[in-house]
Amino acid sequence: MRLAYYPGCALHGSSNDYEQSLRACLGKLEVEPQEIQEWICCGATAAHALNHKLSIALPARNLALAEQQGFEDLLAPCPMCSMQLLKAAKLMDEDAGLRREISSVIEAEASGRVKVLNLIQVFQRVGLDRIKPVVKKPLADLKPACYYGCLLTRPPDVVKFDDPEQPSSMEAIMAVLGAKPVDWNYRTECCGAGMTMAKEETVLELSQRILADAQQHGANCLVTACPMCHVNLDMKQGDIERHSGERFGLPVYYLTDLVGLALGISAEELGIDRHFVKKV
Amino acid sequence: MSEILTKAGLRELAKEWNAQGKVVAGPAQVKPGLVLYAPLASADDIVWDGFVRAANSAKEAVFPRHELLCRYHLEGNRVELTNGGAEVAAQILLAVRPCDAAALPILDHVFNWDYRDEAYNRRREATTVVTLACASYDESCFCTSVGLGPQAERGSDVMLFDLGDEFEVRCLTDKGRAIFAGKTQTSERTAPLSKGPKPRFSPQHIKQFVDEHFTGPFWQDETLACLGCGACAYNCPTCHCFDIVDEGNSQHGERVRNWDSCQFAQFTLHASGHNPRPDQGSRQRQRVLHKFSIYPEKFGEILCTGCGNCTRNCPEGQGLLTLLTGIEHAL
Amino acid sequence: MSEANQFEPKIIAYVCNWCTYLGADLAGTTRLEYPANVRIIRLPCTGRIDFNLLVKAFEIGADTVLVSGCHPGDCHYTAGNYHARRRWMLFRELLDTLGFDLRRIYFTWISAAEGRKWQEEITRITEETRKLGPYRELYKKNGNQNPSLATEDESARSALECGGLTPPCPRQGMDLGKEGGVKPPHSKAPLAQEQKLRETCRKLLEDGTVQVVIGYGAGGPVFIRRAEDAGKLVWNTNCQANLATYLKRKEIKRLGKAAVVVKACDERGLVILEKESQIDRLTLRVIGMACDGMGQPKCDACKVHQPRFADEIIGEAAAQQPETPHATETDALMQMPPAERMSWWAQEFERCVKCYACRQVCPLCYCERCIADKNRPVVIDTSATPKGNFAWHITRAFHLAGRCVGCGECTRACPAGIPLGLLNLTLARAAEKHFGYQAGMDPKVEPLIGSYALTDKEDFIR
Amino acid sequence: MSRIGVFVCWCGENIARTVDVAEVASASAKIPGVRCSVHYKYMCSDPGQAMIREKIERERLDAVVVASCSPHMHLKTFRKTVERAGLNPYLVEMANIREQCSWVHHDRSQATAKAAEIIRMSVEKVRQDHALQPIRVPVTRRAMVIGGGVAGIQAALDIADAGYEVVMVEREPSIGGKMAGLSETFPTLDCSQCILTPRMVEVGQHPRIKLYSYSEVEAVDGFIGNFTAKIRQKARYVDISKCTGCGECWNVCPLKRNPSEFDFKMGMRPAIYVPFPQAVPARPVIDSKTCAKLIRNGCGLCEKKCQAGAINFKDTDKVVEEKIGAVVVATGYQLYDIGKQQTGKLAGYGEYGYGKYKDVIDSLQFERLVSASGPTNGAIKRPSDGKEPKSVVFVSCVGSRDNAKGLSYCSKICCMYTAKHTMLYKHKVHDGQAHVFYMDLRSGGKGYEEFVRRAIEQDGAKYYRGRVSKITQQNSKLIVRGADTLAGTPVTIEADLVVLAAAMRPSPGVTDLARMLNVGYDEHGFLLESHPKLRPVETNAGGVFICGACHSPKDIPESVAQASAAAAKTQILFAAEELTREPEIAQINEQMCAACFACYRTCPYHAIEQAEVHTPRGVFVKKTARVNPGLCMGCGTCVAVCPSKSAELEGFTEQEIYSMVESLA
Repeated sequence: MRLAYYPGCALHGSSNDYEQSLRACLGKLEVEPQEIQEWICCGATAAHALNHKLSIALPARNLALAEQQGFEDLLAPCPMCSMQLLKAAKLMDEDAGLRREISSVIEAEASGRVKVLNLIQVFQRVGLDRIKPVVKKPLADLKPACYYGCLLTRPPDVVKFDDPEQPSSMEAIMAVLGAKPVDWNYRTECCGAGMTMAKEETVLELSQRILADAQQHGANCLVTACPMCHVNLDMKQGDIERHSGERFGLPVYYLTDLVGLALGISAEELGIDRHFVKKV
Repeated sequence: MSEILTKAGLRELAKEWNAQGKVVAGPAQVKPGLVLYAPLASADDIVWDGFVRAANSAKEAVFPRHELLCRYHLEGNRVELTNGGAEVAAQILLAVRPCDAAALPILDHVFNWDYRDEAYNRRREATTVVTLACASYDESCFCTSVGLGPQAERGSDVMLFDLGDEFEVRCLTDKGRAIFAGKTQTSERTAPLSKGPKPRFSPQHIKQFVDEHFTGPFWQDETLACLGCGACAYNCPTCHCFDIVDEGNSQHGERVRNWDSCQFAQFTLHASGHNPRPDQGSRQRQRVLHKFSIYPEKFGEILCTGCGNCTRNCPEGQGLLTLLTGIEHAL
Repeated sequence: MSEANQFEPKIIAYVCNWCTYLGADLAGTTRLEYPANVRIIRLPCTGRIDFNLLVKAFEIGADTVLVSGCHPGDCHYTAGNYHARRRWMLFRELLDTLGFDLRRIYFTWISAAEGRKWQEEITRITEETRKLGPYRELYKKNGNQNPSLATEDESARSALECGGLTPPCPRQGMDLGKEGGVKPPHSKAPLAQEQKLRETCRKLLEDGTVQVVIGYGAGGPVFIRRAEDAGKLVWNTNCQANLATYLKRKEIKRLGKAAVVVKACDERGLVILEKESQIDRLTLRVIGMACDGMGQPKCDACKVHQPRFADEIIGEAAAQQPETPHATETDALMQMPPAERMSWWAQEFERCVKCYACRQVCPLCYCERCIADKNRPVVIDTSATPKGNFAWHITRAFHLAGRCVGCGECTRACPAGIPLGLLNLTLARAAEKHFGYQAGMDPKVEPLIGSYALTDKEDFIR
Repeated sequence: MSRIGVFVCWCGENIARTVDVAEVASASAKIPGVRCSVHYKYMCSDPGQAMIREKIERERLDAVVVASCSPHMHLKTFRKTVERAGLNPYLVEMANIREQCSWVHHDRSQATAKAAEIIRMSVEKVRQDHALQPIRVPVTRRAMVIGGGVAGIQAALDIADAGYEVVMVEREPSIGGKMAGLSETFPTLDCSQCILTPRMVEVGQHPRIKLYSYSEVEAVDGFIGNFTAKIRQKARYVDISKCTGCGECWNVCPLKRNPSEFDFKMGMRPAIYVPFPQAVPARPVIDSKTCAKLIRNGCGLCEKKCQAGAINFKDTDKVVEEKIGAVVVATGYQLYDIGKQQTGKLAGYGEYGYGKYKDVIDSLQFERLVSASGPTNGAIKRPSDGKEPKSVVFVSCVGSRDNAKGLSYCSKICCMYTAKHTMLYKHKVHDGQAHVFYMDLRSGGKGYEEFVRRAIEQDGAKYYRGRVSKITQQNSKLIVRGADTLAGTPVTIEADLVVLAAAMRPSPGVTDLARMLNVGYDEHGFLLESHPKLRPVETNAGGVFICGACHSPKDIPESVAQASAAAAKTQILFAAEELTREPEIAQINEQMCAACFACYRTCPYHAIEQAEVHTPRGVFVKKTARVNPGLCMGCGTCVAVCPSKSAELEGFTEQEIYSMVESLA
């Protein structure tokens, strides 16, 4: 399966381990994500707060590029990015005038042909029934708490993915890998990413809740599909423990990590060894 | 020996007539592809050739589609009537076709036989007919089948024959002579005879058939395509049915005369709701019957000059000729 | 003193019995004075106020007409004013195209409590009409050479006074490129289609599916009743007539179960006819012919070329179809100032002799008794005068509002070459503009007239 | 009409001051067809009316124009006047020369001229007027009440007590509706069943009420006064005529653990059951989906046990017909489905974990929980572990007033019953704490505000103005996270039980019923009244009335009041054997009608039918539109849309209107 790949800032920066894992994992499933030429910022950070038009124009440009480069599907592994792209597409679908205006601004047209996918949807594309047979190392001892974060399923009318409040698509994948996902509460809670720079205590408190709830419900690790969440839950886990005085030691995996492991890819290839919280 | 007048000369003459307060009417182009008889602001507007005949008929000049007969005014129990007939300016019908001209004497019968129709005759007397002999015909023309032809003189006061740059002028009546007196030169040139279309049916056959086949499936079967509009009758030089209505309110108004057509479903509808001619078959039969049997019996003339306007104007390309040739075959 | 000041306008007000009439009563009981120019005609509901009444008001010399009823939501009959509002939206567009002076037509909502508003509106309307002066432009053509036109009331029979013949419109008049009665040249017949057509019909007649096939023959419409005659059917650019119109004729109904040959445009008409329960689609056999146009002006407003609902579809229409020029003509017409527009139409209509070919060829004109043929009351003068002709063409066009499928038969049939289709097109465009409605395109959509939406716009109503 | 009388009134000075009545009268005398034209001080006075009658007789007048005030003022008066003189009352026209002339103009000459024209218009109209006879429609004096909830019960009893027969149709095995399941009712806290069950029994025993329980209305044809209803009696598998309601059957039934509909799944019932002890009829029904006999021809114990031999496993649906003259719709409500993702606009509230967490329940389930006759006999035990909840969170506006996920409207009763719930809870769990999240407190109504204050002040319910964002589970606790917008702080409460006040929606299938009855309904499916102020229980379908929550969310007192109103309307209709209506209605010239049915689509009252014309021998001639004189209200919208004017409106015929207009030429 050939699809456009929009890394966004995260996967080329702080979370390049995510990209490594993603390429390794998807490669195994004959999915070849091809990076969009000359992609630009998705507009998630400052733009959508400061300039509405800009926050549409930026993602629109990326969509247009993908279209020009002849793609039909676009994978944006960062939920923030995919939400931005979907939002732009939606607004332009609803308002032809806006589409015209934006097109003139970005000097390219995003006709709305390109379909934006998040990571989970890519696996659904591949087909869980096709993944099952190729699982080499079932993750039998793994009790992951599937963490969707705030953006994967929200805003529902934009992303139109899974149940916004009680999602279950990641659990389905885990089950296929032989793992035993736990039923817990904080699937879609906020990890505080927005406050990372501004007010770190908030991040620590919010993330702490997530880790705590996962632990209480018997999880022995977390799995996520969002670079931001990963940063907060993995990199900051030490700070969180210091801040709350609780001990978690919960490894935090990218969805692709676990799929990859199950498919028999080594932790190193997947870049798991670069995570902060190591497997106990 | 003949009398001739250059085209330029005739145009000048027409201008004179206009100047004398006469109305000059003739074929004028209304829009591309549509030529109608119409009063002309100047003789320059007239179209001499490039068409077979006008889409309407010259009868309008003497029998307008709408005519005021009188005005009424009621007050209490008193009724006042004032005659509507305004003075009619002398009019010259210029370059009408023989099939139009021939229709006028035919119409004269019906407007004069038992009662002299003021409105009609007022206009008729004020009218001089200057006919232009036909130089061409099309598949709808059938004048020769009803005893007329491209050069038939019937009903004309003057006949014009196109000689290219000039006209041969044959004045047939004093009316005609009056308007051309001293305007023409004598010449050697005379117009050649032209035959026109070859006859398509014989009027006798038609009369015989309609008299014998009042009933029978023919009429139904042959008229299925007729939609019952008045396009044929209203553009026919000889059709002359009319309807008299009052327009106004209970206090004052006008009594007017409007064209009517036997092809309309309401034409013979009784107040009771009964309609002696319930379908298009019987209405078409009536039309043929009237033109080829009743009228001839009454006035000794066929009520048709073979102009073919009925066919040309029919939205579905039907018309008398279709029916008449059909009859010819049926026999 | 300018002439406008002595001039006393004649204003006719059609009002509903429950709101505006009572509002006017209230103005009386509270002694609110207003000019005495208005004549009130009481009807139960604005829903009852027919467009013909507006036309009639102008005919009898009204300078201004007011239509007024209950505010939306207040209708005594719950929805009458909504139905009325929708009709007015469309009717105004028609009047505009015809060059009526829309400043002389007022629509208001005045409730039983708004005596004050009634007073204000009538005062305003009277004043504005005074400024406008008497409605002289109504049905008038300017630049008319005919001397007898000078006298106002005589205009009705203008040219007739000089011998019944109608003056031609001046050469510089708008050229609609109409080929008069002349048919377009016989194009090379799409033989394959013709063969298939004959075959199909032969079968239908042989196995007795139908008793008659309504189709095109060399000399116009034919009604094939024997399989061996199927060969008489033709398919070429002379197949202009909309044969659906024959389905309404008793003479044809008598022939038994029918199959009808239609082009995509004609087919749209069938959709309407079915919605209006005029045909039984179960018994009727429809043979749809793909068509790339039959030439001008017939196909000017054409949107469809490939039949969609027919039982048999024969042929494949070219994917690319030329843009329809009609729109530009209407636009050109709408460029003129209203008075000029009316003058243009007056000139066109003056040639109308009321032969009703336009009505007879229209598949959607199927009334048992056309309103034009009714005489109690005479809604439309039978006379072919400007008055009578305008009344007729307004009525014909508006009775087709939201129904006309633009088959262009009216224009084609008119012996006087009047571009009647333009009027229908105006309404079709209005329907699309205001309601996104296209007649005969989607069998599921509710007919435009007879339904309404609370959201119908009413910016023209005060 | 050629012998018309014109009677110009001075109205004392009111008209005569500005209008020269003498001149107007003499001008009118000149109008063709006018036999006499007189003026007089007060036409409406006895001598004035006497004068009109006397003229009618002496001048043999066949039509009359009274030029005076507005027809809304005196038309009826003068119709009576001429009637007494033997003239048809519809041959009178009034020329309104007071309200619309003398009172609004000062210029005497202008006013006089206008008056003359107004009279001329009226003369032209009366000239065309037809003599009309009032319309009479026979009435079947028998009502059908659809829905056996408190509204339906009230309506049925009122109508029956007034002496008319009533057919009541109830979908469930017993009447009683939602109210039968309620614990206590606000603001008086009297036991719901204590006040309702006697009424239910009354219905069950009333000689004039025919009860179809466990039945549904399948079709309704006809029109006001003359309906025929098809009622489907669902197979009950128990012959109620034989059954004594002894209860042996449901005692022996082995399949006892089926969630009880009546208890909203809070309790269990056998496969053969009566929904609740006080059910009417107190006869069981077999649930075909669970009964072993009906599924796999096993068991059959109940049949063996039944002395009366009332069990009939061969039972099938029966469709019966009932002739009735009026319909009262009282189909009530259902709750917004909180849990699952719903189709369409309604999104559901996944974040509240309803359906996921056992201890998150809706308000009706809580009613059963606190009801003395409920599954816990009134002891408040939470579903998950049967423990007594010490802390309960009540969330109002779940689905109401929420354009994003729910419904735009306010469900009106939730504020009140939530307050009630907190009280009932406190009264039973003294050491418990009730928390309430609300948007606004809407407690309009007699004693309502005081009631809410009691909940807060005496029973110490904690109220937070704000929404709940998420409910999660921690061990055995429900963690409710919300906001207190007044304090401006987030609130987190560890609760043992959460009660969601779900929005009220019309009962399922009500829109189908509405279409059956030609009753309109709004975007939410609530039935539309004919006029929001003046005809609140009537609908645009003549003879169909509405009451209770099928019209809009309302509480018991309102529903009952509205039910009585609907009953009153029904009685008015039944008061006479014939329904008499004004003859100024539409009619179709069936000969001319082209059957395009534009009128049929347009008529706001569905008064036009698609009919067929047949010869006396019954041969089909043509289709035609036909006006049902029982339904037509005379708006004339059909006339305007009829291209051939085959539709006419008596009293405002084309001929009449055009004559008026043309008289102004």
